[in-house]
Amino acid sequence: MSRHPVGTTVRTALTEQPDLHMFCTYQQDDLIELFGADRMVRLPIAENAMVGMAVGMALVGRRVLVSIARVAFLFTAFDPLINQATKWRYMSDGQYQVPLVIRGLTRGDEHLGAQHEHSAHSLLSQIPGLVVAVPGSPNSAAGLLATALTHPDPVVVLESPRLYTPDWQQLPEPEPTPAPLPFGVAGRALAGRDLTLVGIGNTVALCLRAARRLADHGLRCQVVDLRTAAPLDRDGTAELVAATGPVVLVDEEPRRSSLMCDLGMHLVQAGAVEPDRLAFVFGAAVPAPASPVLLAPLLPTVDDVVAAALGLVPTRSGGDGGRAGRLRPA
Amino acid sequence: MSRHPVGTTVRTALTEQPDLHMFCTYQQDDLIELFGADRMVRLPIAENAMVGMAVGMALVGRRVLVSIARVAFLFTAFDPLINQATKWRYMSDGQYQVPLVIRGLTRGDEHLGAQHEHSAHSLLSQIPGLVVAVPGSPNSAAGLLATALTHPDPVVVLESPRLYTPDWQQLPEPEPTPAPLPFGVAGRALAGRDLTLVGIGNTVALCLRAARRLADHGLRCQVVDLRTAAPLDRDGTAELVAATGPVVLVDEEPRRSSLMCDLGMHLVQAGAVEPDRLAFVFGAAVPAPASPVLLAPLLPTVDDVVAAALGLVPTRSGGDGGRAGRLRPA
Amino acid sequence: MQLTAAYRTMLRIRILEEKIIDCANRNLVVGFVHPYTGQEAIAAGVLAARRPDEWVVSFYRCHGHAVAAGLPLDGIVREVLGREGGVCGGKGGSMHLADRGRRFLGASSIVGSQLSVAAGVAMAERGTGRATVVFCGDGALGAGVSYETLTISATLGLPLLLVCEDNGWQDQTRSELVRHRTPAQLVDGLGLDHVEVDGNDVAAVHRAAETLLTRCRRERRPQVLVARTYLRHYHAQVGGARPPEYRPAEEVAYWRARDPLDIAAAAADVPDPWLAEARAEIEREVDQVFAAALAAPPPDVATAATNVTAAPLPAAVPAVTAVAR
Amino acid sequence: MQLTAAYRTMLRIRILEEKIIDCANRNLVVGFVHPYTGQEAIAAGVLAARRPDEWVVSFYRCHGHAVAAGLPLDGIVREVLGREGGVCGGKGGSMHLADRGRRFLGASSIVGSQLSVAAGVAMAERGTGRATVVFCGDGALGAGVSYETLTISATLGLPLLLVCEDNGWQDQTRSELVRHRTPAQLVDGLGLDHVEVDGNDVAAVHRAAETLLTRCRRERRPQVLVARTYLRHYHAQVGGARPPEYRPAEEVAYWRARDPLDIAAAAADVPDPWLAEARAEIEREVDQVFAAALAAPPPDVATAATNVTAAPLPAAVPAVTAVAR
Ligand SMILES: Cc1ncc(C[n+]2csc(CCOP(=O)(O)OP(=O)(O)O)c2C)c(N)n1
Ligand SMILES: Cc1ncc(C[n+]2csc(CCOP(=O)(O)OP(=O)(O)O)c2C)c(N)n1
Ligand SMILES: [Mg+2]
Ligand SMILES: [Mg+2]
Repeated sequence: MSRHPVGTTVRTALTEQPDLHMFCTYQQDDLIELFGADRMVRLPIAENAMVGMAVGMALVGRRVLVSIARVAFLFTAFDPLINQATKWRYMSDGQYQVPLVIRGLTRGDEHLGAQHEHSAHSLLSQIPGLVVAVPGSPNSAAGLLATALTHPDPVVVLESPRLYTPDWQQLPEPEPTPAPLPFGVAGRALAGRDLTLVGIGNTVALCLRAARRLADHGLRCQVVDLRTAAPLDRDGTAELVAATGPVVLVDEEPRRSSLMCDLGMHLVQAGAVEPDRLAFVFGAAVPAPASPVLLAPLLPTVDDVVAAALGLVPTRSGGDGGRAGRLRPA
Repeated sequence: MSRHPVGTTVRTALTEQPDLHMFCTYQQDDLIELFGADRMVRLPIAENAMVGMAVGMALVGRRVLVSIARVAFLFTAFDPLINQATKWRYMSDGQYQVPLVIRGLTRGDEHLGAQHEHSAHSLLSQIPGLVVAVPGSPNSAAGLLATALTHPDPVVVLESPRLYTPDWQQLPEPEPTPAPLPFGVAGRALAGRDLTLVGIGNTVALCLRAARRLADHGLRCQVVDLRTAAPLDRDGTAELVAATGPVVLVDEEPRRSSLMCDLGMHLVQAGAVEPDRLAFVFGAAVPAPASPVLLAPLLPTVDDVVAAALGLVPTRSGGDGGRAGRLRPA
Repeated sequence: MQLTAAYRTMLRIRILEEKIIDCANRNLVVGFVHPYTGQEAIAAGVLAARRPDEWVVSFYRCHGHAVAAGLPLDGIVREVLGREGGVCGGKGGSMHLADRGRRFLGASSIVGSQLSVAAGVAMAERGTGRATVVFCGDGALGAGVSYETLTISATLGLPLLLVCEDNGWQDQTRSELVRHRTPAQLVDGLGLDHVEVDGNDVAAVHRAAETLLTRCRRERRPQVLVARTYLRHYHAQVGGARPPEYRPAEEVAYWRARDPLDIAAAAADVPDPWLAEARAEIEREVDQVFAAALAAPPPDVATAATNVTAAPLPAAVPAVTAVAR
Repeated sequence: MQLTAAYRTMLRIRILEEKIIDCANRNLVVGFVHPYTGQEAIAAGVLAARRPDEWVVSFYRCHGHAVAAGLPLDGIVREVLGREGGVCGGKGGSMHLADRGRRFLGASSIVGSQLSVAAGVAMAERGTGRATVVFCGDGALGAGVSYETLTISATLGLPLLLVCEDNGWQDQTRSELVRHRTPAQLVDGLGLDHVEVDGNDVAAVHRAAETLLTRCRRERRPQVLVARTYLRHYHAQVGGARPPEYRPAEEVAYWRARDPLDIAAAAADVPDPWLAEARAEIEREVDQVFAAALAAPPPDVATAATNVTAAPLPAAVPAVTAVAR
């Protein structure tokens, strides 16, 4: 099995950037051996201080990659994220920059329950000054992380556990290489001209699977990977969508204050799509249950996306005008 | 000067509910005298444990009102809010309830800078199970808090400092009384049939002022106060809006993943308004500067709302199709 | 406490956990498993000293606490395996067992968070003569919330017993590498009443817990029990493959030789046949529980979106009912 | 340290703060003011021992630290009054003074947060022979992040000097009511090197700071200086009205009689005319600074949305440029 592209990205960055430090509650012995304990810093379970310290290092010219393990644990460090990392540049009127990257796992097939499973991209996208990268594939994770590791401002990288299962190589891979990916530029994961499916993180693969199913209905779908929740590529997506017409926006997060509503509103007001040719598929506003059987109906499925898409295309006697999407609750 | 209605609500609740406790870093001596130190609990500057303890008390049958002072400090207690308060009912499959209310100041004319000034209603609205109340007036603050204090689930009440200035009685007061207000039901702060302005928190008063200005243009505006960011009254607002046509959605928070986009999308897809008859006025995605002069251009003004409204009404040779709103950046 | 009863509690935990590990190996467990094997004397000793009307608060490594707190094995196993009839209806899973009726408040999987929740419970219980028991690992003492909770508990005089299960590791990191004080030094430095005890000796644990709980109930002061112990297996198992051993072989061997079950059996001084019979009996019980659980269906899918809130609010239709399929 | 120089630093702080309070009374200050009056000996004593290449980290009560760290009064005053030319361009305000060039990192207004930020700085400075100085109030020791930072600093051996300004109050709450240990007992209990000192005696503060800073620079260990002191005025002023006194009259009187300026003047043993001249000179300087600041325009409105990020990213147009007006 070949090395995971993210592992390569991390090692390359550590090799090339002597000022790069890694903070984590766990450090691999071989990396400590290679890069020293001063750079590979092992810390207690104290995420608040961990992120605060990373901010301090960044303020005086270092760069820190914090492996927070899970986004779930980032909530204990929300003050340094919201009130320190993303504020010092502005508060000091540009005297400082805070080149800080926080990586954490979101959710996907782990069944750990409500406290451990969070995705949080819409929530984090509201923080001014923060880049929120949400890779949808292994190469995209490597590419977004590579960019993060040279970015002059704080970045959170929200990684699905699906990108790190033993058979990560089986995942759909829309990015040809693990090369750095720009922030705020949506990618076309699949070309197609009949309709567009837009996904982020886990729903990129979901959209690709739905596109395959829709091909059986004679529909060639374009699939768009938003890649970053902030900046959100509203204009780029509008351009891509304008070429196809109907669009389905798919997110595992619930509808309430979703970035997909923000995007959808833009697509409509920019004239990229008519409101009755746009549908949403959202997850339910319910915490993650441990049981996979209980979880299944709370997350968008290929069936949901296919149904929403078929509801929009004129081939099916006018579709249902986006009702499938609007049925999804808040 | 008469007593602030919120003070009355708090005292009434403390008197009527012997199981109600108040947690804060500061307690008034007279309230300790009246209700005892067991109920009026003075705590160190340790918001994480403060909110966690409130969850524990609530789990075993008490109710706690946490005065967190400022929403800015709630970020140090995000774990107990996101992973405890709003999770235990579900994780235990309904064995527990968590009747917990957190009050905190948002922002408004205090000029305290980026770390102290937050509003956070869209951000908090994404947490399943959490009620996010955003009063727009003193009576509304009292009414929403009264409901919160009998609500069986966690509630955050986001209060503008404007509701508590010495001349709070000068504020526009759309609610006739401080009686309990339902959650998830938008209120009509002003009746009018030409167009609708929708606000939340600070922007309710802003919309009322804009309505007065628009009256000079011969336009009778309806003003809608969303009252709670979660639950968001999409259908109620759609009904109100449908009666007028053009609508301007006004929020101090930036556009990115805003509840106003969620609402706007619903209004359009529910057929309550045409997309080119809907405009947004948002705050800029910039941390709060201390200087009032720097702050002014970052927040929506009456002028912005008036301009957006005039851009929508047919009287002005077709308006600009919502462009004023869409000009606002992410 | 009867040593034989304590032994049986420990044996039930051990056999239950080994069976759960066995199921994990066969991918029959929902989520991760954090086995309690090796630490059984702590749950058994402490909770034998707790009165049934006193609340117990746990963390992700909660199976042993749940058993010792008197939860039925059936409800535990069904929760862990994701079958109908689990104590949390399948929503909590292995890390979040809860049983309100038995005053087993529940378990939090965010390290340290259970301390503040438990302190809130103790606050509500203050003046009733009842103590509240909360468990944590040694790594949890690194978290700020643990410090906040302990200092607040001391200031307010909360009847809280913190039981710190010091197994020397926090996940795959040796605790010594990330702390400058042992748990006992730390709570001592904070000026808290505390006792350090051999966590593999159930009689010693129980004696200490009795003393501390009595103080909790009588005096307005939190108490800390630091119990030195070791995990027989590993921090956690993820998926169907047992994780490789990451701890030094001599350390593992040292502790294997000090198994809490052996120590309890020796202290109870019961004849071998008694031990064999106890084991056989519990194995039968556990086997039956697993057989029934594995034959049971998963939780009812219609409950997926229930109990998010008390009742749906006007604008918030319960989500799952509207899923378009 | 020359006592006369220290006295002048303290006097500059005092006169500056009183003038700021005066402006606050006239509603000329942006936001709240947290005056440093009464605590001047701490900033002056500690920062006279700090080398100019060593970072200083502060909190909302930061004016005194800024002056003692060598920031020009002009930049401070303009920032506090919201005029062009403030050290943070008007964006930081009274609670968030920062001056990178003078290694005055900045100030955080979230209680306790500055400790972890400072520990990160100390981490970057480890091995350079330079120490990092961070200030906090006594209330800050209640926050979990302070504990996390101190224990991590001890474990990693960070060259961090924490100066805890123990004024006995946290906002309007007497600290004793919400803590079970004094700051000195607490850091002692955590096993940290520390010295407790009369915070109103600048010579004593300076001696202690020298000792601790020397240890910071040489040994791989954090150090804590606990300085007992008292605010001459009040916690904070909000708007144009001075807040009423909330502390017992005898307590206020006791401390008024121990004013750090009087103590320093007596120790320096300078003649009255020298004192009068120093005061007159500094008053002239401060008056000029205020006159210029009050005559200056506010910050350029075109800068409102600059420096949120390094450069706007493709999809994020700087906000303010697009405001429709
Ligand atoms: C706040 C937080 N950070 C990190 C984790 C991940 N994590 C789970 S268990 C664990 C180690 C805890 O060690 P300890 O407290 O000693 O308990 P033990 O597992 O040894 O019983 C870590 C780091 C978590 N659950 N919560
Ligand atoms: C996390 C947090 N909680 C609450 C506050 C509000 N607050 C500002 S100052 C203060 C008191 C701090 O007291 P102390 O640390 O003793 O410093 P002092 O003001 O006495 O110098 C409080 C509670 C805050 N700024 N940050
Ligand atoms: Mg451990
Ligand atoms: Mg103080």
